[in-house]
Amino acid sequence: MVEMRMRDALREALREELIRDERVFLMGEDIGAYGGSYAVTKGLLEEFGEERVKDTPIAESGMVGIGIGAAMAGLHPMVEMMTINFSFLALDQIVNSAAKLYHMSNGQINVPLVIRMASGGGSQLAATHSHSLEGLYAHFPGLKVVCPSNAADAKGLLKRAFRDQNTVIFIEHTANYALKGEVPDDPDYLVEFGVANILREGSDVTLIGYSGSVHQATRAADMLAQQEEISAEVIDLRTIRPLDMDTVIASVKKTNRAVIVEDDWLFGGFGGELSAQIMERAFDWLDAPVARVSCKDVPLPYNRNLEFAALPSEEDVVEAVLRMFKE
Amino acid sequence: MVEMRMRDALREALREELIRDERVFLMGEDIGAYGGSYAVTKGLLEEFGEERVKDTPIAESGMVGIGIGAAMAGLHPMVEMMTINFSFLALDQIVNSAAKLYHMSNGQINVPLVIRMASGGGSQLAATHSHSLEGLYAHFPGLKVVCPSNAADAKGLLKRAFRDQNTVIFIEHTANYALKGEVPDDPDYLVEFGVANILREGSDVTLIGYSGSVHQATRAADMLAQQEEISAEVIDLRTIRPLDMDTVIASVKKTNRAVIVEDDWLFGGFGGELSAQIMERAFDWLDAPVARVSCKDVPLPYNRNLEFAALPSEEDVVEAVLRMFKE
Amino acid sequence: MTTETSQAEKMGAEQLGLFLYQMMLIRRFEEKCGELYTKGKIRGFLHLYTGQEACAVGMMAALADRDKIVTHYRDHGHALARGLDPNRVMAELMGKATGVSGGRGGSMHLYDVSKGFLGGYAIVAAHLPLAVGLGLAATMKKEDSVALCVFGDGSVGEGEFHESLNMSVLWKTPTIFFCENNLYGMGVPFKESLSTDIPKLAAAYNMPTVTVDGMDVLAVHEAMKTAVAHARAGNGPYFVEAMTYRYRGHSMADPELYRLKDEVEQYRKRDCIERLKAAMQAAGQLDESRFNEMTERVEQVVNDAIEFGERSPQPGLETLFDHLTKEPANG
Amino acid sequence: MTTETSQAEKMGAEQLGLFLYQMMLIRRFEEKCGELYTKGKIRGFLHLYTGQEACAVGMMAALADRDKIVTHYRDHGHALARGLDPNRVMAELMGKATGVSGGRGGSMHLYDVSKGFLGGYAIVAAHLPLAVGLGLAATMKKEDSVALCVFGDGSVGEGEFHESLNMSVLWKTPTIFFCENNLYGMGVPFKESLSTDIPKLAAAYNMPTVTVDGMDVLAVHEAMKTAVAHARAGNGPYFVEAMTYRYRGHSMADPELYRLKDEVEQYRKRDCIERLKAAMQAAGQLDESRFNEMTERVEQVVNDAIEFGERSPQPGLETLFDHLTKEPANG
Ligand SMILES: Cc1ncc(C[n+]2csc(CCOP(=O)(O)OP(=O)(O)O)c2C)c(N)n1
Ligand SMILES: Cc1ncc(C[n+]2csc(CCOP(=O)(O)OP(=O)(O)O)c2C)c(N)n1
Ligand SMILES: [Mg+2]
Ligand SMILES: [Mg+2]
Repeated sequence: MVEMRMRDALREALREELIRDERVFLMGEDIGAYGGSYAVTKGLLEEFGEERVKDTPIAESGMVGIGIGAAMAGLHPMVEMMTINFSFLALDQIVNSAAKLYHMSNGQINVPLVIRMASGGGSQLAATHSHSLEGLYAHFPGLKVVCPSNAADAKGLLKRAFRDQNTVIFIEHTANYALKGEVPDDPDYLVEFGVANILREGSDVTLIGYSGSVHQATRAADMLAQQEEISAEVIDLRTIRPLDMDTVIASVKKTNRAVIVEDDWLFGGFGGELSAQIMERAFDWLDAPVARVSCKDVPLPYNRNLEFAALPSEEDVVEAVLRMFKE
Repeated sequence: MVEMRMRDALREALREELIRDERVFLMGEDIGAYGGSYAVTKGLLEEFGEERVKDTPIAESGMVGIGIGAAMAGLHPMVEMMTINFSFLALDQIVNSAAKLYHMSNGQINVPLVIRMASGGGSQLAATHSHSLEGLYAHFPGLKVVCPSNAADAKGLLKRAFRDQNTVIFIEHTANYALKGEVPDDPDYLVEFGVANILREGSDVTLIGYSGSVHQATRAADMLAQQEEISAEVIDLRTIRPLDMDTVIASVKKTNRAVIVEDDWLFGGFGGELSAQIMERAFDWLDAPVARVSCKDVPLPYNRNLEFAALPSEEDVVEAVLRMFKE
Repeated sequence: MTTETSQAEKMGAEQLGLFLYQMMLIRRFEEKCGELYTKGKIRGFLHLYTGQEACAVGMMAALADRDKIVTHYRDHGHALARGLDPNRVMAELMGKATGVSGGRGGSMHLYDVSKGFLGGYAIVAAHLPLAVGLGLAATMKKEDSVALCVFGDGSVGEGEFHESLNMSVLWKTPTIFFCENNLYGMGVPFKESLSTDIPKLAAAYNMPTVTVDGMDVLAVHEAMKTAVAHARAGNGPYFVEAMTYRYRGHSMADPELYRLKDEVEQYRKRDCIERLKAAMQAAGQLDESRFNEMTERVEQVVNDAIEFGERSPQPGLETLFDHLTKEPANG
Repeated sequence: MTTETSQAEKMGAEQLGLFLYQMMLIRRFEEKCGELYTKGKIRGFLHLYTGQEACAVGMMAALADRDKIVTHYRDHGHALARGLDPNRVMAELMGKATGVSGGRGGSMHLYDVSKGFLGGYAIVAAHLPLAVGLGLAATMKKEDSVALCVFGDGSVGEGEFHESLNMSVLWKTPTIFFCENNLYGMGVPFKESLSTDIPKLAAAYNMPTVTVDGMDVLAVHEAMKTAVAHARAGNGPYFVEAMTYRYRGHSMADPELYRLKDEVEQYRKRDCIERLKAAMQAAGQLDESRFNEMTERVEQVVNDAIEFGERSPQPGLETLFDHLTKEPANG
């Protein structure tokens, strides 16, 4: 175990995979000399050279398409999308090529590709640069969508992504990059996909989060315990496709209440899927309708007060929980 | 009232709007000499000339961006995306420019733009050409998303779209193009956004659909009435952003049961939003969990049997309803 | 025709016969597909290749088995010229389990990895970056294979054309961009969808570029040999524009309002099959009987393919969820 | 410098003084922004324009009030040169209600429709098609206004560059593509991200193209006058590449690992302000006292802007949902 930031844990995972498997190489905008816009790839160019750490032009669709082609030919590329905001430009390649080739080719062609992207608001980057779109990617069959909340998971899940034979969308919340945590240094340390993590046990309500929102959920659980004597169970989904609903349902059948916390917009967001599945599978156990705490329905403004008013906070979560107990 | 196919009703709407408002013009791939790949724009080039009916190169992102620019300058363009499958390539322009400019510019710049796209499976076009992504667009604040199920609505809603001062995503299910219906010829005939349509009254269960899925819902209602003596209320949402939840909730409070029918994939789809909102607003009225009948979780295969097995059918809807009554 | 005749002599009856046979096979195969479509045995979108046969036959003959190919949805000709089993191609068009894509892909999505045929792509220009990636992988794996990417004139308008050519030259990938310029993207003449000439644009990326008569199989073959040699030798990508023409509409749904029957007739006069046939006869390399043999063989192969397709089973409903993702994870 | 001197004489002290003043204003404004960022008064992404002032000042002077402008996120210089109120620009950077975008846009998203300044765009190359659309609208509305689109060398790699140039030439839109080539896209030298020269590529679309010294305000202005005249006369788009350099990192977050301080020093020797100053002095158009006046005025304007920004109120939380969509529908 070594203490490090999530950013460094991700770099460690990339280093170990580059060493372990010669088919692995990295492509992206400014991942080389610049060191990566969030410094995740810093030093890797120097260590592994231009062949395996490639700076690309600013061309998201082409870059992902090239990654797909290289994967079809038996390599295992990692494409860094810099941020999820730019991934709209590559969405056709991701959805129509990467996600579907295995099915359309009747199992002849698979696309082992890792696409990393930074996500989330809260840094006053304004409306075009603050998206959380985990749920958008989770909608497409053929993809896997990973969204770690801490350094150890980030390392284990990213290493696991390079063991997968399919395209993995790996989403990193910018607010998590600097978070420190104990990280296993065992090069074989992997975190399996589709296994949610119960961060804390509780009996009165289940708080469900992923990526950044896990932290609002955890802080809300603290506040509920201290101020309201409400015992909240906190679940970190870790991957949303595959999705570990069994763990969620088991928890809700115990607590009889659930609140979903996510940074993305509420309307048409992934929280709706979680809420609907909980109702479908635990209807008779619910003492109150499942609640959703998400981003307000506006593009995120630059102004700090407005941005924070739009983003879901631990206070919003506490409020949602208290509302459940009032009703 | 004149009887015509939805395709012709859409053409009539475009004709009337081109005549009514000189700011309106049409752009798209093969909308001119070719007549539009679904023949919606047939004859309009001849009638209105190249200035107002523009064939574009195959360049979805650029074409939508040009439409946005022209709209910013005070025109009211219609961009035909040919099919929703190609709209991934224009998604950045739609989400980051069209949907956000009004908010980011603090109300200085609005984007009056209509983007039409054909959607839906069932024609054996295989995985890349059979998307239903209404819900994807509905997720983004700043957009309006319209999805008519019949000729009269198609005309009234499309004409209404040209009265809007914002970007309207207008989605046409290919299976609806040939459907005939009585269409008002009054040039001022408009259908308001955010007003769902109760297609038939019922007392035992509420079936909710939009675009193509309205028809599976209606056929299911017939089967339920004839074979099971179950009285189903059928709601056509008509627009999903804005969404008329009040009509849905009022119906569910009457029937105590709801089934959502959509052509899109279930996981992370718009049905989850509807299901969650029904629980949030009608929890105590629900006799059973809200059910969702959607496309199976696979890219749509070319083979007819497989494609139809994947798509939601009226039988699936009936089954879902009967399951509710059994439980 | 004299140049063709002299070239024909150089090349030898053997290979020329194969070219002629392949072009005839594709022609007949496509004509039958058209009929099967009107009978409802083939469905979805169907884009026929008749008129362009010289492109597919000339290009594929210049490739080695280890080379990789991606093409667009108008892909029957490329598949057959690459040597995919006509039976399994026809079965795919009929959506049968024995099809090259198990009935999942249909006409626009033919795959046969055993032949390095990595697919027909139905999103215009989406396969261009894939071909750059395939080339990049060949270089990184120190293989001397090349990646061929076939697309149409209309595809040049897409942003991915630009992104792909740029990165291909930057990274010197062994990629051959083969543009089948049949003058139209659906109904729009390419001159109305592109502000310049395709080779002029391609050359601006500092890529060697050539334009050939795409209705002359020998000219196409020569150009492709040069392109392949260039790429295989590690000199980076190469661009070939082949001027050709499709006899049928864009797809079976095309009302063809945008062009005159007369134009079609003009191009039929330059038909690739007739020209090679004439050249071979002039060079004394093709007598009546040999030609009749070929015709019969073609008829036989196409009829067998149809029969195979008809006889083949539908994929079972239990296979619906097959091949969604490849499991398990390794290591 | 002699050419500059002679040009300077032609032009007259009046206009030259304005150029010098505007460049000094932008320089000082940006330096202060850098300080305010380290103090946490400006947040988010901040891309400074120092070094490139000659581009903004030279280009904007060639436009008329009725012309439209879209630019990228490195937009302070363009905003100030176009005549946006420095107070309201600074207030925007501080996220205040009085900002040009009401505090919603921040540094990367400045808008002032009253000045035809239709925004800074933070998605690389996304505003290129918008500029084609603005030009198209001008033609359709029979206005003789032009649309200016400013972007960087790195943006040339995006597919929308290709789609926009092509359609702009096809439809002869009065659009001026102004590429500020500061040699880097973030940390990547443009020679490593583009397989060719920018003007060579632009010219391949059959668009008139010129490259100028982007650190010489007079050269930029001359080129822009030609470009604007060309577009306004209905001859279609025009492409200007201005060779320039940014003194600061890409953004405030840039560790600048990719370039040597020495390189920066080399370019500072060709500083646009110093050069114009010298040229005017040589031409006897600028004496010490006038220069000092300017310096003081600049100091005053920038300090006022900061004070205005500081004094201005935050947007109220009740405004969060304002301007989501524009209602009601008309007619
Ligand atoms: C991204 C995208 N846009 C539009 C279409 C619809 N479409 C299919 S083929 C085609 C024309 C392509 O023309 P070209 O590239 O010249 O190939 P050809 O059909 O002439 O062989 C169009 C517009 C598509 N499939 N993908
Ligand atoms: C589509 C997209 N991809 C990536 C980015 C991240 N990014 C912001 S600026 C930039 C470099 C742009 O360089 P250039 O166009 O030369 O402009 P400069 O910053 O040099 O003025 C990049 C990669 C982005 N904003 N948008
Ligand atoms: Mg073509
Ligand atoms: Mg630059």
